[in-house]
Amino acid sequence: MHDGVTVSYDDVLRWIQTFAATMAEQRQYLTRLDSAIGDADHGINMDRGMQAALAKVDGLADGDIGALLKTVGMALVSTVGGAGGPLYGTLFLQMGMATTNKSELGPDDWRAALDAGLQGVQMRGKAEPGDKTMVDALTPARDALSAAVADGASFDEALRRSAAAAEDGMQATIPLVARKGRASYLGERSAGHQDPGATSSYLLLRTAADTWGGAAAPTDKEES
Amino acid sequence: MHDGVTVSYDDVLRWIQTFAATMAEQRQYLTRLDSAIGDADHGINMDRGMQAALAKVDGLADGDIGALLKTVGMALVSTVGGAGGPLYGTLFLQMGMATTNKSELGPDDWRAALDAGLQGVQMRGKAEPGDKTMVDALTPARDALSAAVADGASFDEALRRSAAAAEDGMQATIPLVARKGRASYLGERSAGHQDPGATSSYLLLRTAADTWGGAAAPTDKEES
Amino acid sequence: MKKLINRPEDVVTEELRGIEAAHPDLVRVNYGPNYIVRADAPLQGKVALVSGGGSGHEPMHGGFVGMGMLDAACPGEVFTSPTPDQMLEATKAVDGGAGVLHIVKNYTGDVMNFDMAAELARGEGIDVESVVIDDDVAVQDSLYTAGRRGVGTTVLAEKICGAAAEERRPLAEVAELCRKVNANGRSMGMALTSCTVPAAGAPTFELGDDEMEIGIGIHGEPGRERRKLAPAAEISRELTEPIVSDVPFAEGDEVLAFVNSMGGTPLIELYVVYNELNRLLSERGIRITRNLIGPYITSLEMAGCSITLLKLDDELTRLWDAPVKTPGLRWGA
Amino acid sequence: MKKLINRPEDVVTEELRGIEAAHPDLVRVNYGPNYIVRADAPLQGKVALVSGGGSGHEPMHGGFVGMGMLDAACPGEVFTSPTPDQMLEATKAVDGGAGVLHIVKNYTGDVMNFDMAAELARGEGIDVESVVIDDDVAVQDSLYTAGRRGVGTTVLAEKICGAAAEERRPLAEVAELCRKVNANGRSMGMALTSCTVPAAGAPTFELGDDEMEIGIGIHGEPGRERRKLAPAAEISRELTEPIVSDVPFAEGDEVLAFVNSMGGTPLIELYVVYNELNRLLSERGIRITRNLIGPYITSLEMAGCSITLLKLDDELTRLWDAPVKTPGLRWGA
Ligand SMILES: Nc1ncnc2c1ncn2[C@@H]1O[C@H](COP(=O)(O)OP(=O)(O)O)[C@@H](O)[C@H]1O
Ligand SMILES: Nc1ncnc2c1ncn2[C@@H]1O[C@H](COP(=O)(O)OP(=O)(O)O)[C@@H](O)[C@H]1O
Ligand SMILES: [Mg+2]
Ligand SMILES: [Mg+2]
Ligand SMILES: [Mg+2]
Ligand SMILES: [Mg+2]
Repeated sequence: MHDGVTVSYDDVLRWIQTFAATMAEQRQYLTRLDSAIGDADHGINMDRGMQAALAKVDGLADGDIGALLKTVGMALVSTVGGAGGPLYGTLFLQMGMATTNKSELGPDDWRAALDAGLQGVQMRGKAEPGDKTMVDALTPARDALSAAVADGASFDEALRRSAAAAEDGMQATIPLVARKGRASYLGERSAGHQDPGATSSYLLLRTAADTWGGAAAPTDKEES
Repeated sequence: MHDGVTVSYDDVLRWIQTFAATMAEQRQYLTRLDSAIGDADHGINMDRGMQAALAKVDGLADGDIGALLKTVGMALVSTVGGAGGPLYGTLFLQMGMATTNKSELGPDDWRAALDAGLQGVQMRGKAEPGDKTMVDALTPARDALSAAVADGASFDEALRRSAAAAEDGMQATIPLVARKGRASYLGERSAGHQDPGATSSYLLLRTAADTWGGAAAPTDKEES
Repeated sequence: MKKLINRPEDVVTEELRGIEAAHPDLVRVNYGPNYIVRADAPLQGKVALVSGGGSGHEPMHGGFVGMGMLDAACPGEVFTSPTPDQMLEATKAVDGGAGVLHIVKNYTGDVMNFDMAAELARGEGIDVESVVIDDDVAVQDSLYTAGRRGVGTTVLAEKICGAAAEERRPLAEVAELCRKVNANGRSMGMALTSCTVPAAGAPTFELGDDEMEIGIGIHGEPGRERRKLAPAAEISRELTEPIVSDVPFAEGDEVLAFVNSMGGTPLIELYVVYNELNRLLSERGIRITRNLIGPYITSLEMAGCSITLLKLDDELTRLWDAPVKTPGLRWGA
Repeated sequence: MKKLINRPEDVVTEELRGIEAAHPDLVRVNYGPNYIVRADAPLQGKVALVSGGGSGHEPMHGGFVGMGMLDAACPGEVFTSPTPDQMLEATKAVDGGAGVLHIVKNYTGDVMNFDMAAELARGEGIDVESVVIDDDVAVQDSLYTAGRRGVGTTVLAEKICGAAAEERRPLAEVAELCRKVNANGRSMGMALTSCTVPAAGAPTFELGDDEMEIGIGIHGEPGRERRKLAPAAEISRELTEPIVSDVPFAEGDEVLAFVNSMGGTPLIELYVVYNELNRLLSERGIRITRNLIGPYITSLEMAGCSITLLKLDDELTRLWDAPVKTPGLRWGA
């Protein structure tokens, strides 16, 4: 980050914890979205997975953000199942690979991590933007983040822009006819409903902006 | 009958036809009663049986009331099933035995027929008055008929008194705890509901009073 | 009413046509009067087993016709016991000279119709014995009432007596064995929902979202008691206790445990109940050595389950294990 | 939510404990990761078959573990495909040196998790082949979508390939056979009611009293189209026509007809549908020579049915008839 502000291991841990809390809170909401065009389990799955992830990361204390994210990814892969498990598992595993041995992340590190995660998701799931999946939230988020970094925006600003882009992407899934995942079986009937996975992905980025925005902002002010 | 009024083969046939029509009309009502304390089929069963009986008696034309009633009984036995089949089948079969070779019935013939029918029902089903079954409608009806005949009442009057007694008997089943038939499985929960079989038996006697009262009364008046 | 049927009055006939089309190797179907017989009936010198009852309990009884189980089944209308002429014709069709056993569930209608049929069959010179199954502990037994209903033990009796008949044991012995199964089998059932008789068109009873019926039979009728919905552990205990505290079960016993779906309850839940049952019986020192888990004696689409326990000895175990080949129950063949 | 369960989050574990208690002669159950294996696994020199998927489809897949069918099944949470570590451990537990076939239903989750497991297993030196079943004609096949779902044909593939593996045929052949079954099997399903995922607590969708869903899968999801309720004859036609007009069925063909309950539909209705199906196929000169009728691939307590047709030849017929001994499917043993 141009101004040198970064997020620490503890910040990343707080993000994971906050995301877990968000998944617990939004469990019914996400499951309801999945009822309309899927099989009524997305919130249940994400909640179960993030609870398992919490239990796993509790043991870690070595300050390696990469190891932390990989642990979350492994926990998701081995407890979520469904489409969410491999996809979110891969997202975190790839983010972890991109941040191996790092104890703090600047905006560019975070952009690289998100980019690696998204590429992993697309490699696993073969979804393109417009297929009405989590890719529709992650792609604009990654793009907005890149643009913000290129613009020299503050980390806080970059995080807010990427969360806003994810939100737009999530909302843009509503009119789409699904081409990937379970919703694709509904054909035309899938239109008019917001994709549950895009929604949880938006929440992931919103949580990052809220958690780190709060954390980074004061530091930012102190140093400026 | 003291005044010599009788019912003819055609009157008995009309009674059977009217009873069949009544069972068709009251099919839902009887089935609803059977839903509360039984298995929701009494109206369906009686309707099916009486339709079959109608088809069988159409062929008969020999003026033998006994044969007519036995034909109805056989039709019920072989199409109704359940408790209703053997019980109503036996009722008609025994009434038919008691009226073999008769081409008209006076009040005493009718009393004897009903008595034989009731005895048959009790032999088959082993129910006593108070067990919450059709016996609770048939017994007072038979008794009122006997009393009316002994009193020298007109056939019409005797029929009306027996139907009224059946109605009272039917209503008296409401508070009873069933000891026979399917309703007995409910124990105390069977109290508070009117017995479906007692209801169809009341309708049988009400139909006789209505059909023959109308038929016998004019003759009665003409002759008096 | 949401059912995969055409006209309600045709359900039984069309079901029979389906059975006939599906299992010509195992059974033949007769219409008017309706009955199902083994494809190879009559078997000379073998005691023939005939059962029957209202339809709506599938696979019982028609699905249990075949080698090692029933020789004939008489399906009545839905929840309405069949008529004597069906039973008489079925009896005549399967009699192989060694006599016929009527296995009758204790319902007023079934008992009376089978009585009439047995009288008629004896009149035609066929040796008929009748055994009435009355295993439902939800119903208090008494001389002054219709007595206990016949439920789950019926399935077990048909299997075990079918195996004995296959061994060419004489009528009196097969009938005695049937009485023994009845004496050692006890059942109790519960419902989470009612069911709809096709011709009636509406559910037989209404249950609140948090209610259940305990002590039901198999005809969609309400049970002994309406209760607040409870977890499987509690329901299993409420079904098991009246069974094991009844006559024949004691510590050290080996039993056949039969966890039955009333029709609408899926297998996943039956296994949850079986797990509870297994635990409850272990605590009492009763050992399950055989089991049957699935929808075998049902009440149309009713959700709920029943538990049947049959005390086993070597003879019953051996006969249970013997081969059976029917549309609804099959092993060893 | 009316179910015979305890806590929603314990349903799968308690079901597994029930299966373990009920069938120790046939299967062993492993917990954490959860999988079910044949009691006699691993069988040296035999290709092992592993399948799996979300729970809620019972008896599939756990009920199909045993002689002549699957070597292992991995149950996920309800309607949620299992995880790679379950599949990996199950694969290792049953590998007898002749390789392992993964039979995967075509759902994004199942495919991705099995892919990860296969990669890991190959990394440990196990020869793994995967065959994806995609037989649901309700879903349009396309390169740009997730493709057709895997439904009823899965059961038939597991039985037929299980028999082939029992004959000690090599992995490549068993996998090829599995592809052949998939190429010749087509399915379509419908729902009269929704179902309730235990952890969700409310029905996945709402249907009016006179509505049905046509073209459903097996996860309680809505179908391709909502329609007005229709008689069984019409429903059967609507399911059968898209199947027979698809690739492999023609006049003169012999088929296996599988009429499946979605869980809450009782057998009496399945036979009514079978009767219709038999009529429809006769009209087209297609002959049913084998059949399977019952709840074998279900969606919890959903009411409804699916029809699967598999074009048979001598090889498939012979393998279908071969002995099988599992909790959910058994004959000849
Ligand atoms: N091929 C895919 N690529 C990316 N995301 C996908 C893909 N398939 C499904 N998803 C996402 O997964 C979400 C559903 O996840 P979940 O409900 O946990 O799994 P399942 O569909 O197996 O029940 C969808 O809303 C969608 O965003
Ligand atoms: N043992 C009996 N004696 C006389 N009537 C009986 C007996 N058992 C039952 N019933 C009568 O039969 C009626 C029920 O008939 P129905 O519904 O046709 O037969 P089922 O009970 O077999 O369904 C009861 O309401 C009762 O009046
Ligand atoms: Mg889902
Ligand atoms: Mg009744
Ligand atoms: Mg009845
Ligand atoms: Mg899922």
